[in-house]
Amino acid sequence: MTTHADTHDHHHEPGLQHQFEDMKQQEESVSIGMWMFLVQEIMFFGGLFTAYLVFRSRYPMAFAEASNHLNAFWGGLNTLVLIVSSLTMALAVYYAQKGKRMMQVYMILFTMFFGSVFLGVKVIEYKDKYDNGLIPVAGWNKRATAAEIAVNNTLVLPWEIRADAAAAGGKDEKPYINPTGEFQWRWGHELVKYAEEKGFLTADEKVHYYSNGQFDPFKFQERVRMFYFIYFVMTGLHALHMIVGLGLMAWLLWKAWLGTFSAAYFAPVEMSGLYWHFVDIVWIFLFPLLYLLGRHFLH
Amino acid sequence: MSDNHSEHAHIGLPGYTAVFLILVVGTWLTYVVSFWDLDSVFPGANTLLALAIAFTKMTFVMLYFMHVRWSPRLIWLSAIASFFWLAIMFAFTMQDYLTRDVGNFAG
Amino acid sequence: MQNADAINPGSMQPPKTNYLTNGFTVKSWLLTKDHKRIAIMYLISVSAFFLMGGVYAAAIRLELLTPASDLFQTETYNKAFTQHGILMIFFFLIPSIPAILGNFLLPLMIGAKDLALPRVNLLSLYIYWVGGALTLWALMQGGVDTGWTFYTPYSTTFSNSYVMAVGLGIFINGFSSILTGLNFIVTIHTMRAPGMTWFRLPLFVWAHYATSLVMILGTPVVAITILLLAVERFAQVGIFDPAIGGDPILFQHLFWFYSHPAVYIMILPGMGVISELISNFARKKIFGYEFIAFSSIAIAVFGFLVWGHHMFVSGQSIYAGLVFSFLTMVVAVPSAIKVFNWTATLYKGSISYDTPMLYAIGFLGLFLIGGLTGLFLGSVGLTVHLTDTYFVVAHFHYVMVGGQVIAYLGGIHYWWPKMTGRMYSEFWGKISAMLVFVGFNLTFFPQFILGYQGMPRRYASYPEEFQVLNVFSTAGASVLGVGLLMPVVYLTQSLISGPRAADNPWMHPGLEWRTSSPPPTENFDQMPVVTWEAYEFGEESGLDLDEARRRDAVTVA
Amino acid sequence: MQTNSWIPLFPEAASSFAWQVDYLYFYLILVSVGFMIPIVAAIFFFVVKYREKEKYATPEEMHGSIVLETVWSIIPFVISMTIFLGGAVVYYTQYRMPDDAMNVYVVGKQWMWKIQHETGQREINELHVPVNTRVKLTMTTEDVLHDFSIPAFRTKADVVPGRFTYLWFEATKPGAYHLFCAEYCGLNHSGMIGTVYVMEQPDFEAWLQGNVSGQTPVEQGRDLFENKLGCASCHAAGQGQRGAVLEGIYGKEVSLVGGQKTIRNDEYIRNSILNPGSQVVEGYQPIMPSFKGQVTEEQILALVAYIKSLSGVDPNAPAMTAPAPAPANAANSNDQGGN
Ligand code: HEA
Ligand code: HEA
Ligand code: HEC
Ligand code: CUA
Ligand SMILES: [Cu+2]
Repeated sequence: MTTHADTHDHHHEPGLQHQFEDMKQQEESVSIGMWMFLVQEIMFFGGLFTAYLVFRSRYPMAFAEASNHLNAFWGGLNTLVLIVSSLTMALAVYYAQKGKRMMQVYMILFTMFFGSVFLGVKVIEYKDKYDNGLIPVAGWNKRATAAEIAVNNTLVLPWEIRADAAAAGGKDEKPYINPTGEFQWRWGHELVKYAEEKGFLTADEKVHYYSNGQFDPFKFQERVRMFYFIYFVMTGLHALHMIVGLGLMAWLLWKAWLGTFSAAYFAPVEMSGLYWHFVDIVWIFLFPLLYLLGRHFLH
Repeated sequence: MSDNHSEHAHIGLPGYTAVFLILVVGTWLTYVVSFWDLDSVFPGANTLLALAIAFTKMTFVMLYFMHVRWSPRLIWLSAIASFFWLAIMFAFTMQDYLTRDVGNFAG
Repeated sequence: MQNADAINPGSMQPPKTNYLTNGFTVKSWLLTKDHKRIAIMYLISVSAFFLMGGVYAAAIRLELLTPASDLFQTETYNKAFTQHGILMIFFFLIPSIPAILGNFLLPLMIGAKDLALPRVNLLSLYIYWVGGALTLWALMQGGVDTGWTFYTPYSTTFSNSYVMAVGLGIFINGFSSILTGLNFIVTIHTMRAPGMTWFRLPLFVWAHYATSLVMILGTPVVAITILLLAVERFAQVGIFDPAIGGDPILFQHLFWFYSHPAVYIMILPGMGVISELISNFARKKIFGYEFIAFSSIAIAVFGFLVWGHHMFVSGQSIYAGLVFSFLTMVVAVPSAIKVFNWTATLYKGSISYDTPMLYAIGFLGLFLIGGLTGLFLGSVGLTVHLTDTYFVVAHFHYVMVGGQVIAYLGGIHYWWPKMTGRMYSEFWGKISAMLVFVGFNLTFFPQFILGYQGMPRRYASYPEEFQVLNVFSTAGASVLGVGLLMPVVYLTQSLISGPRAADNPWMHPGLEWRTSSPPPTENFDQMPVVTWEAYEFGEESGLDLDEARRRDAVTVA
Repeated sequence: MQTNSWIPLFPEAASSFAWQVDYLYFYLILVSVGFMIPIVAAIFFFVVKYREKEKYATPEEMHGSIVLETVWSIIPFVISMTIFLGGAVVYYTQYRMPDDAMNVYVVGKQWMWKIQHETGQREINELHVPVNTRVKLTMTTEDVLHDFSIPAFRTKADVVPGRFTYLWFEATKPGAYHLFCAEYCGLNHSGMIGTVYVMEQPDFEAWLQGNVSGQTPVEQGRDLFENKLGCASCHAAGQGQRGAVLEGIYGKEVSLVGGQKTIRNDEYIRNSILNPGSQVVEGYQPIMPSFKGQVTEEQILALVAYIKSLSGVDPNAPAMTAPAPAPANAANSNDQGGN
């Protein structure tokens, strides 16, 4: 890497910046730079994972309870969607290296399409949380109208429990009643009972779920709310990264369409690819941690 | 990045598809096992398995999709180092929480 | 005087444009990708923040002149030390040497035309400005009173000040530091000139490599922590607030995970500067080059394992306290190695006492005291008594001001001829260096005693028996302030009427001295090829020492 | 207040393990000086002896020495291990709670220390303990982090909301010692101070019995106001004052938040102490804590007497109770009323 010639008469290759001697040096620099950026990103998400680790190990039952009310179907679907987009991204790089312009453009388009599907699904999920009063910010949930309150004043449970209830011959879906828009968690502390029966509720957990020796739904709710806080911060930041990624893709698409990339110059595609795959990896961890752990308790 | 532009040592279409399939299977697996009660084997077994699968998936993405396998040592190093640093953060934070009750210090 | 450069080889050619004369419009500065211009813009902005931090320091010292909280309201005092800490750490000390000297010199030292990612470099400056502007705005709106450590739940729930805005400013500013670190690492890996092997790199470069590692691995964590803090403040969900199930100690873990390593961001670059200064003014190859180089890396790595020493009395587990104390001792050893090697370098040297060298010697003594008192604090049983007292305040000012700020001043003087093409006034330089040294010790040494007596930090009022030492401290701070303001005057003056500097006034073999002063935009007319080891002061590295002696003779005459 | 130790500028050492901390400190000073002197001497020696004799000389090169490097890595390492071990031992004595200690409960709160003894006595910003007895503090806080710090005992610990932290000591010398809040806790952090009184056993017994001092009510009230209850931390005149001004208010009319007006009489003052939220003076924040349960009736009386004296009212004058439609200068109103 230190042997490049000390000549100044190199012809200007496309995309070679003035501070570099040749393309190889430039590509190497950009690649190391991108990796350093990813290292930085890993530590960035790492702080969140630490918070998750600490609280999951402290309030396992509350977190399991909360996690059971995420929809593993949508989460799983999104995992698959992201994996497909990762494949198409890898192929976009592959075709860029081969210099196949149209295949490249298609692959980038596919990647963008799946990326958007991912975000679409996220919107559906967030909407469901909104409807069910699971957003941990005061007043940010759906409010029931006066008419709705008049018609029906029972709570409707989130997706699976609702489905269970329907299957068990219960009533149809009811409109959700949450006149204040506050975070709602009035149901479901079966897990705590279960854990207590089985004898693996830790003393620490008891302190945090119980008041005066009795299960305290409001205390419990605060721990559940914490899960949702972490959920929203983590998935929100992840979604933000997806949006940035989509912007990057749009730019790549334009460049690829113009036929900028060739076997000799494809670093931007490759670098954007690294970023995209990184975002995928984050989700690979988020999916089990947020959606799946603790599922076996209730199923 | 490869040492030479003209020969990109990659796994080609079939290779990419294979990795993709591994990832899909991994996703399916992680979903399925999450319903098994492994915690009764030993506490934390569910978490461990889920993380093991996620780790495997990640390794495939990094090695093949992100071409780490054909990358210079520095890239390997930075990939490994970042996980090492994460491990430091997790381990040293948890060492505090897990040892709060050790000894007769609390009273 | 003007003859000096006439004799110096390299200046015989007709005057050519240098990086300063390459365009005079505002645009040519704001849109530049030249690392040297970016460094100059950093110099100006960072100095402004230093001055502001200094004004807050003056306010603190004035209030502490008397035991009662009489000069300001307690609230104002609390804001003063908080803002003093925030400005000094995040907006002055962290960017000081890396973003100014590092930016300017790194490419020059390794024989590159620029940093590897010049646009990223400019971006980091802009991010710094945006973060700084936001912080200043928040300070003007009413400021923040949480202490620079932002401990929860005070910061999340109880403080009524502009925590979120300042937090956001620091969050944004963090990315400036990350990008600088990223850029340095890439540059050091890929941009070295032919022949510039790793072990021919100046130690300044090694130190910056280590610093960059810390910046990349640590800064994102504090960014996310502050983000969580802001979101918690906003949404009132307990991640850190125990009233709703959170954990204030988790905040401390996450905060110190960055902020302890960050203290090495605040000393490693200074150590790099000192290695350059000592070897130059002793005209000797640095003793134990490899050990100094690797100890930088060791500090960067081990620095990540000791953060819990800020939490000995916080309620973390006793066991963790012991582990962190042990590792704190381990991380002190690489610093010890450096100190010994610097001292050994002086042995049988040819030592001259120009201003930068005065600073370097001052650094050795002050860092020694600062570092050794770090050991006091690292020893668990003792810290229980010392923590959160003025002993800690004295310790960190000794390492940060006595260490990094002094190294920074030494570096600025040493490279001033290269950066500006002008010589500063040796006379005033020496006077101010001595004033700084004396004033500094008078300010902060009494604080060690105060600390052991038990005076708590962050106190607007204090029991009367502590007054005498506080008066000393305030008196010292005035001397220190004068000493620090003098360079502003004579350095500015040198720009206007200072003698022109030779290309290589110190006759140092480093690459940065082998181009004109100030350097041209692309740094070197020809790509340099390195054939000598670092710090070879003899003729074999191509220095024409006789020529230089003749040059000086003319200058003196 | 603080009696000084025989070493100048050195704090009193008054707990059973204070000497351990001091010895560790002296050891570290010794180590530091032991490193400082040779290094600084070497620097000076070299700088003088090898000063520049010829400009741009090229002294002989030295590359370094593995032996030397090893030696000066190992020596500091070994010494630093002694420092670590010493610290660990002291830490162990400081933070390992004894089994047979007298229990005291501490609640930190912005910006006062509320302390309760096992026998029921409560105090604020004061802690009375017997000498040569192990005392264990069980501490928590109502709001933010605080830190219970007694420099003379060489110990401190953060007080963390939502959980208990512990501290123990055995005082060895009777006297009065500073109690500081050492963790920044907001506005009046520096006012969150108090005194630890170490008493001989009989004195302590007497104190427990509620031994009444020979003070007059006004003196007693002033003492309560300025020291024991920490009223002065908010009400002391001058800048930084957050509580209402109390000088010269007695008998005058006051406008309350919400629009009512009332006259400040004894009842009003009593209510301000026990139930401050119920009548917040216009222009102030309702931050005054309730002292219900912490002040005895006698203490309230003393406080009222003291506050009256601030308005130049003879505390022995008959108290004023009925809200009189009095003019503003009715300070010495003769309205009668029983207590
Ligand atoms: C530039 C910044 C800087 C540097 C370099 C250091 C260096 C060190 N610091 Fe310091 N420190 C701070 C900045 C810094 N610190 C700040 C800002 C705080 C307070 C934050 C806050 O709360 O606001 C702090 C607080 C702080 C604490 C917590 C105090 C408390 O709040 O209770 C501790 C505890 O262990 C500590 C220890 C150390 C140690 C062991 C080193 C070591 O790295 C020092 C190593 C150097 C030497 C040891 C000297 C040279 C060696 C020899 C001459 C040989 C002899 C050596 C041996 C025998 C081993 N520091
Ligand atoms: C880089 C870090 C840095 C620097 C340089 C300083 C410099 C100084 N500091 Fe401070 N200090 C901190 C970091 C720093 N400090 C931190 C982190 C805290 C803890 C905050 C907290 O508790 O939250 C603290 C706290 C702190 C306290 C304790 C407050 C308390 O706990 O109650 C005190 C008290 O004496 C103090 C004093 C001083 C003094 C007298 C200086 C003097 O050295 C200052 C001298 C400087 C000048 C007089 C300005 C000169 C300016 C120029 C030369 C630039 C001019 C440029 C142009 C005009 C373009 N500082
Ligand atoms: C935390 C701060 C704080 C402390 C401690 C405190 N006060 Fe107050 N006090 C206030 C504030 C603020 C007000 C004005 C608002 C109100 O009426 O509640 C006030 C009002 C009063 C008033 C009414 C003043 C008026 O103008 O009518 C009296 C009387 C009083 N305090 C007495 C006391 C006494 C006696 C103590 C100690 C036992 C005490 N306070 C401790 C903050 C405090
Ligand atoms: Cu309470 Cu500081
Ligand atoms: Cu530290």
